[in-house]
Amino acid sequence: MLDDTVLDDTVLDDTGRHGPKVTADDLRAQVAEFLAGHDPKTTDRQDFLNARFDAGLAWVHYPAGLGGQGLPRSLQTVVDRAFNDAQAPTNHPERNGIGLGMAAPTILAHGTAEQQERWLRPLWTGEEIWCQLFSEPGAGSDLAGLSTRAVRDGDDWVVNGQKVWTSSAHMAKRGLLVARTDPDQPKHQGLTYFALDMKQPGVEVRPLRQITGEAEFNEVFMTDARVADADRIGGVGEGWQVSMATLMNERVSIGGNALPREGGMIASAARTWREHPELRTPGLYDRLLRLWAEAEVARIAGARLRQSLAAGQPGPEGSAAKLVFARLNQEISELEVELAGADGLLYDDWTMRRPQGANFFGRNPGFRFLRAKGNSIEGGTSEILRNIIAERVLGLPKEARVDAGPWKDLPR
Amino acid sequence: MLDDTVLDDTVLDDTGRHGPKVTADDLRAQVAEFLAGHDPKTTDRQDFLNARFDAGLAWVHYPAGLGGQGLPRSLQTVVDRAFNDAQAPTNHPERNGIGLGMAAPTILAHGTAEQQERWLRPLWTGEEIWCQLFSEPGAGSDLAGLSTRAVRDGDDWVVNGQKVWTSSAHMAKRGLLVARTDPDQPKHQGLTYFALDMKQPGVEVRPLRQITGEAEFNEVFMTDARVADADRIGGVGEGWQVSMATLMNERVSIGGNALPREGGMIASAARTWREHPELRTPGLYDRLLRLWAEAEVARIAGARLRQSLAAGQPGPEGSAAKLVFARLNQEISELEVELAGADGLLYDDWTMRRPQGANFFGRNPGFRFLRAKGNSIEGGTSEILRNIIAERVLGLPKEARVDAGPWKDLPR
Amino acid sequence: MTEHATTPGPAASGKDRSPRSADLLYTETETQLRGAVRAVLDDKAPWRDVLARTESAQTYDDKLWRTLAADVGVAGLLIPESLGGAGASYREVGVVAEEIGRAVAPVPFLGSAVLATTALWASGDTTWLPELASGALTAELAIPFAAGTRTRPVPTVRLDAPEAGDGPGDYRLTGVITGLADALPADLLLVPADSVPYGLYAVRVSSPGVGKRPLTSLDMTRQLCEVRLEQAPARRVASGKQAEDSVAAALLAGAGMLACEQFGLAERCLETTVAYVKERRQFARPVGSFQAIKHRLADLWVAVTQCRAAARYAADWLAAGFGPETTLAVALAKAACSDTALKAAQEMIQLHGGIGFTWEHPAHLYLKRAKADSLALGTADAHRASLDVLANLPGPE
Amino acid sequence: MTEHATTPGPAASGKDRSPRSADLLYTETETQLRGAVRAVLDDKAPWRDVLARTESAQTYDDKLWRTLAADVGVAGLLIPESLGGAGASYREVGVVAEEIGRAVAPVPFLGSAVLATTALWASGDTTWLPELASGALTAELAIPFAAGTRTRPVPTVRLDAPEAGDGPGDYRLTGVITGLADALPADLLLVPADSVPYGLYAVRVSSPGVGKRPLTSLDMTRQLCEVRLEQAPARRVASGKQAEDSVAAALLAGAGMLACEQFGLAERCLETTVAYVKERRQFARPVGSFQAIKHRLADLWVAVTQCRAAARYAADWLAAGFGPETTLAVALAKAACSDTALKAAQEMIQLHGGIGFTWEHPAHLYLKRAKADSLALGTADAHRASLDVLANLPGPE
Repeated sequence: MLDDTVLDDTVLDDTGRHGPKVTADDLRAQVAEFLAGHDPKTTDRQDFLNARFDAGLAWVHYPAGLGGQGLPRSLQTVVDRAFNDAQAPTNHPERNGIGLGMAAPTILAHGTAEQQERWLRPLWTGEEIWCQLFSEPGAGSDLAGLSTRAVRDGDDWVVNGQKVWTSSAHMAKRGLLVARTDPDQPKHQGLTYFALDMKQPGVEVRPLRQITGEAEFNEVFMTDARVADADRIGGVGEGWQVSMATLMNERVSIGGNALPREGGMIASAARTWREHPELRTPGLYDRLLRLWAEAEVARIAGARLRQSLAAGQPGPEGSAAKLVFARLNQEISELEVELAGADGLLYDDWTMRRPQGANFFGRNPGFRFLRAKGNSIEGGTSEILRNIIAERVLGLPKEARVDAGPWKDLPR
Repeated sequence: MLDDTVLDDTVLDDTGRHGPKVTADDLRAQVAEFLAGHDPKTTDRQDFLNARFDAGLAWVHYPAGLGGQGLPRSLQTVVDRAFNDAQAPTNHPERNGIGLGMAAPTILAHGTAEQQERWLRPLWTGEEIWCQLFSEPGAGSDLAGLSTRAVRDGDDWVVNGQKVWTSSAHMAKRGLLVARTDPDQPKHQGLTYFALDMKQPGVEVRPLRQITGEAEFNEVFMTDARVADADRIGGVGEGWQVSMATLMNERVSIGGNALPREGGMIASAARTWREHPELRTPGLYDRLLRLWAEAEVARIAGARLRQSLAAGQPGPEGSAAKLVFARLNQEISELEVELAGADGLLYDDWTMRRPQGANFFGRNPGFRFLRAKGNSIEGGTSEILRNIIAERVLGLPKEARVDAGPWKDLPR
Repeated sequence: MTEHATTPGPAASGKDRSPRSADLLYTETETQLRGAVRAVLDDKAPWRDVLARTESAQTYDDKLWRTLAADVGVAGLLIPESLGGAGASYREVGVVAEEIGRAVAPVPFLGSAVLATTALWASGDTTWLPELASGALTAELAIPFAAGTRTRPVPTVRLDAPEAGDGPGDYRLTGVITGLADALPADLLLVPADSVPYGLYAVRVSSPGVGKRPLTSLDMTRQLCEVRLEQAPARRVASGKQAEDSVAAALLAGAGMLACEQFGLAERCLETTVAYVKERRQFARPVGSFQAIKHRLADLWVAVTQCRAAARYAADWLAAGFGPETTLAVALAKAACSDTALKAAQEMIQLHGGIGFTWEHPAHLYLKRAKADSLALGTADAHRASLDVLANLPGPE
Repeated sequence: MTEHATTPGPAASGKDRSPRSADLLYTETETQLRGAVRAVLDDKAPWRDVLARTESAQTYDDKLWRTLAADVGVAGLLIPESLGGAGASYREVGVVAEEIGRAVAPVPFLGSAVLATTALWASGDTTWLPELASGALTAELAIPFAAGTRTRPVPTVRLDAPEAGDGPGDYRLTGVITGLADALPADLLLVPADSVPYGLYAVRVSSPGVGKRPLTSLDMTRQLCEVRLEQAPARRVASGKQAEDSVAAALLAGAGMLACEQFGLAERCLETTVAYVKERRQFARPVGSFQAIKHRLADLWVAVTQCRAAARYAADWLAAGFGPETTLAVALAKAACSDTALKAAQEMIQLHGGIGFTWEHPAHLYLKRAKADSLALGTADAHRASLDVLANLPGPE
C-alpha cells in the first residue's frame, strides 16, 4: 500500500514543478536563526508568536510585513515542521479555523492596509478568534436574502438582526458580518460587509443545539450593536462580492484536505469490519467494498484537485469534492452503525456539550451517523452546490428569477 | 409460495365487495347459449366476432348496444375464459392494443353516438386497427406544444405535419390524431382531436428503427391529408382534454397488469442465477436479492392499486407503478446481462425487423437491456411522471410558466 | 407452487382462508381504529412533549400508554374476546403500529401488545392474557431488540438451582440480557433460558433478584435497557419446541408490525417535509417549487407507496397465520420499510435545511427511530438474505 | 505500509520512481498527443460513419487504424525507441484510449497496442515489436474479452502433435477460443495454450489451420469473433511463469487502459447531453433549465470527475510498473469507470428523450460500448472483489 506521503501534493512543488526561488533549506535556516534568537523554552508564548509573525514565518505565502514572504503556500509545511521539531508554542489553528481559513484571506483580498495591519497579527497568533455572521433563519441557501440591517449613524453603523449557525461565536472577538444597508436595492446589491466586535453589549450569543446533542454552533442576536465604518470591509453595497470570496475559501477547505488512505470516515468502518468477522454478510460486504473504493477514489480526486490548484489551474472541482465528501460520510457512517450490530442501537452521550469544532472521532458510530447529516447542509447545501456546478461548470441556463426587484418588496 | 391467482383482483368482486347483479354463473350461461347458436367450428370468424359483440359479450363493462351489458369490468374474465374453453376465435387483442386500450375508452367517453356505433364494433373485432398520432419530433414531453396543423376546408379538415413514435401505424386503419386548429390560442387551447383515415394518399408511414435494431414504431408524415369533420372527437379546441383522457388510459395500462410472482423481467434473471452457480458473486447476489424483493413489492403494490380501483378509489398510484416498472426493468436487465457472463457480450440479431408490439421475451438479455431503456421514455417520461406526482399528488407548487401566450409566438 | 400459512396466529384460529387473496386496503373498522389512536396521539404526544421526555427520567410515557392500552383498547387487539381482548388481528395491530410510527410515540405497544402477547398466545399459556388485554399488565419478551428473525437468539440466561421453599412449579433464573426494547416499563418479562429443554419463563419485574438498567440509546423514544437476573423467581410458560415456536412467532410478528411502524414513520416524514417546502421560501419562491426538490419528493412518495403495499401484505398474511408465505411477506416488508423510513427521515432533515439539523425540531426523533427500527428484528439486509430459501435464490458457493 | 510497483512495465524500465507521487494531471506532451488523435477521429470517424460500419461487412476500420497506428504513431507508444516505437508509457496510451472511447472508434488499439504489445514486451520476445510499432502488423492476445484480471483464464487450446517437416522451434495448436475482441483485424494472435508448462504462442492468422468467425456482438464498434485453430503452426513466445506473468500484465494493463476509454466515453456522453439540453426546448424553455435535469447532470459531472482522477491514477501507476499498488489502482479505476460510463450513456439516452432511443442517433453506440466495456476485463463487481486482498477487506466466512 501507499505511504501516506505519496499523495501529499507539496511534493510536487519541492520537486520543481514551480521552482520557488527560496528553497526549503533556506527556510529551515531562517527558522533556526529565529529560534536562536527566541528560545521557545524561555520566551513568553504571545511574544514568541508575535515575533514569529513579524519575522515572516507565520504563513510564508502572505506578503512581507503581514506575517509572510510571498512564497508558495506549499513551503509552509517546511516551516511548520521545523517549529514543531523545536517544540515551539503553536497558534492552535484548530481553535481559530474560521479566522485562519476564511477571515484572513478575505482581509488580505478586500481589507485596507490599515485593517490588515490591525487584524492579521492577533488573528494569526490566536489572540483574537473570529467567527462568521452570514446565515440567518430566513436566509440559508438564499444567503443574499438576509434581513439583518445596518444603518449608518455618524462614524458608526447600528446593527439589528439575527444570525445562526455561527461556530466559535462564544469565543470570538470579531465576527465577519454581512448586513443589509440598502433595502431599496435588489437583494444582492444592498449588502455591506463588516468586522463586528463580538464583545459588546448589543451582541448576544446563544448555543444552538444540534441533533447529536451537542452545540457546535450558536445563534447570535444583534440589538443596536455598533460597528465603526472603519471596520467595514469593501465598499458600501459590495457585501455580496466580499462574501463570495469568503465562501470560496470555505468550500475549498471542506473535503479538500490531504488524507492518507483510509484516513477519513471509512477508517472506523474498515476497522470494525476487520475486527468482527461474525458480523459479515454478503450484503454488508458489497456496501463496504463499494464505499471503500469510492472513498479511495474520492481521495485520489482530492489529490488531483490540489495538483490542479498548485499548477495554477484552479477548477470548480472543489464543489465536487464537497458533494462527494458529504454523501460518502453519510453512507459510510450509516453502514458503520449497522456493522456495529447490537451496539449500533446505543449512543454514547446525549448531554448538551460545547465541543471545539466538529470532530467525528472519539465518539461512537451513532454520533458519526448523526453528525454526518450536517455535511450536506453546512457550508453550502448539496442542492446549492449542484446548482453551482450546473450553471457555472456545465453552463446550463439559469432558471428565470422571481427575486429581481427591490429586496423590500420580495415575498418572504 | 403463492398461487398466481391469489393476487388476482377480480376475486374481490366475485366475493362480494361490489356485489354485481349479474353473477358469473349468469354470464357463463349466456356464453353457453351464444355458443349453442354460433358454433365456433362452423361459423365464419368475422361473423362470430360480430355476433359476440352484438350479444353484449365483447366487453361486458361497455354499455348495451356497444358490445357490453354495463357490468363490472372484472366479470369480463369469466366471459373470456368461457370462450377460451370453447376454443372460440379471438379478436387478437395483442394486435390492437392501442385500439382496445386507448381508442375505445376515448370514443366511449368523448365520441358521439354515431361514432360509437360506427367505430367500436370493427375496432373490437380487430377488423380495424387503431394507432395514436400524438408525439412529434418537437413535442414529446411537451405534447401540448405540437405543430401539426389542421385547417378547416368545407366539411373536411386538411392536415399537415409529422408524428413520431406511432406503433401499429403501418397496420392501422385509423389514427387518434391531435392537431393544432388555432395557433393564435395559448398552446393547450388551440388543439382538436380527430380519427384520421390512415389509408389515404396524404398519409405516409415510415418505420422508425430503435436501438434494439427493430422498428416497433413509425414516423407518420401527413401532407394535405383529409379528415371529415364528422370524424372529429370532442369539440373544436377541446383536443387537449380529450388527449388527457386517452393518456390516462395508457398510463393505467402500463405496469398495471396482474402478473404472477416472478412474472416480469425478474423471471429470466432469477432463472439464470439458479442455473449458473458458477457466476455467483457476493456483489451480484446483493443486487439480485434487492431487485427480486423490489420486483415482488412492486407486484404487490400493483395488486393494491387494482384493489383500490376496483373499490372505486381511483388514485394516482398508476404513475408510481409506471415509474417503478421502468426503473426495475432497466436495473434487472442490466444485471441479467452481467449474469450472462461472456454471453452478455453477444447479441442475437441486429436485423431491422417489424415486431408486433414490444415483447421482452424470446430474445436475448442484451435485447431486454436495450429495450428497457425505452420504458422510462414511452408513455410519459419518468421526468414528466415525477412532475405529475409532485404537483397533482403532493400539491407542490408549479413552476412559473413561460409558455402562456399564443402558441405561434412561443420560442421553439 | 402454492403453500399457505400453516400455523394459525392470534385471531386466525378457525378461519380457513386458503386459497386466499390478500386484502391490501384498509377496512372501515381499521380506519376507525386509526382515527381513535391518532386523536389520542395528537392530543397527548405532540412532538415537543416526546422530545422533552427523551431527556427525562421517565422516557416511556406511562400515562399515554394506559390511555391507549386500556381506553382505546390497543393492548388487547390480538387477544380473543373470551379472554377480555378485542379478537382482532395483525391487520388492526398494523394500523396502530403505523400511527405509533407517525408519532414516534414512547409507548411499549410493540413489546407488550405484539411480541409478548404473540409469544404468550403461541405458548398456549393464557394466564396473563386477560391482564394484558385490560392494560393492567405490561409485558415484554426478553430478547435483544437487535435479534434477527431467522435464527433463534442464543439465551444468555440459565436455569439456576432452586432455593429453599421453592415448590415444584417454581424456577430460578440467573443471567444478563441487554439491549431490550420496551422492557423498561414492563411488569412481566418473558425470558428464554437455555436448559434441557430450552424454555420460556415468566418473571415478575417486582420480584427480588430482578434488576433493570436503562441504556443510553440511539433512539430515546424507545429506550433500551439491560436486565440482570440473580436467582430470580420464574414460572415456566413453555418448553422445547413450543417455546422455540413461540419465540419465533413473536419475532416474526414483531418484525412485520415494526415494518408497519416504519411505513407510518416514513409517511409522516414525507408529509411533514412536503408541508414545509410548500411554506418555506428561498429566492422569493417556495422551496417546493424547485423541480429538483419536487422530483426527489415524488420519488420518495413512490417508495412510500410501495412500502404501504408491502406492510399491508405482511399484516394480512400475519393475520392468516404463520407459514412460509407469511415469512416471505414479513421479510419483504421489513426490508422495504427499513430502507424507506431511513431515506424519508434523511430527506426530511436535508430538505428542512439547517432547521432539521437542530435539536429543537422533530426531524431527529424520526431519524433516530428510523435508524434504530432498521437495526431491530432483522435488518433489511438480513431479511433479504432469507430469500435464499424463501425465494429459492441460493447464495454464492 | 509502503509497497511499490515491483515489476517494471514497458517504458518504466530503469526509472526508479519510488517513493513516488502520482502525477494526476496531463502533461503538455500528452495534451498534444490527444489533439493529434482527436483531429484524426473527428475527421475520419464521425458517428454516422461509425454507425454505418456496424452493419457493414468490415466492422473494423482498417484505414482509420492505419492512420492512427502509423501516421500518428499510437501503435508503438509502449515500444522502446530502439525497436522503432515512441518509448512512451501507459500515461500516453491512456490519453489515446480516452479519445478512442470518446469516438467509440472501431480500431484494435486496445487489443494490439495494449494487450498484445504488453504481453510481448513482458515475454521478452521482441521479434514482432518493430512491426507492431510501425503499424505494419496488428496483433491481439487470444483471451476472451470477458476474462477477469484476477485469475488466469483457463486456455481452451492445446499443443498438438507436430507435423511432418516441422522443425524443433515449430509448434502446432488446436482448439477454439471465443469472444475475442480486436482479433478480427489482427494478423498475429498470441495464444495461451495448456501444456507442460503453460505457454504463450504466436500464430500468424494467414497460416493454414486458422479460422475466424465474426460474432453478433452487443457492441458492434468492437465486434467479437471466435478463432478456431486446427494444427495451426505456432511459435513459442514464452512459457511457464514468464508466460503467466506476460498474460497477467497484459490483462492488467488492458483493464487500466479500458478504464481510460470508459472515462473518455463517459465524458463525451456528458458533453453531448449537456449540449443537447441547452438547445432542446420543451415548454418554451431549454430542457437544461429545468432544475431536476441540472442536478442530475451535476451529479454525473461529479462522477466523471472522480473517474478522471481514478483513470489517471491507474495510468500513472501502470507507467511505473506492475505491483500491488498498480493492481489496486487498476481495480479502483475499472470499477469506477465501468459504473460511470454506463450511467453516463443511460443518462444520455434518457435526457435525449425519444431521439436517443432511435437507431439514427449516436447514443446507442455509446450505451452498447459502455455495457460491453463494463463486462470486459473484469466487471466493476469483480474488481471490487479484489479489494479483499488489496485492501485487506476479507469477505464473509
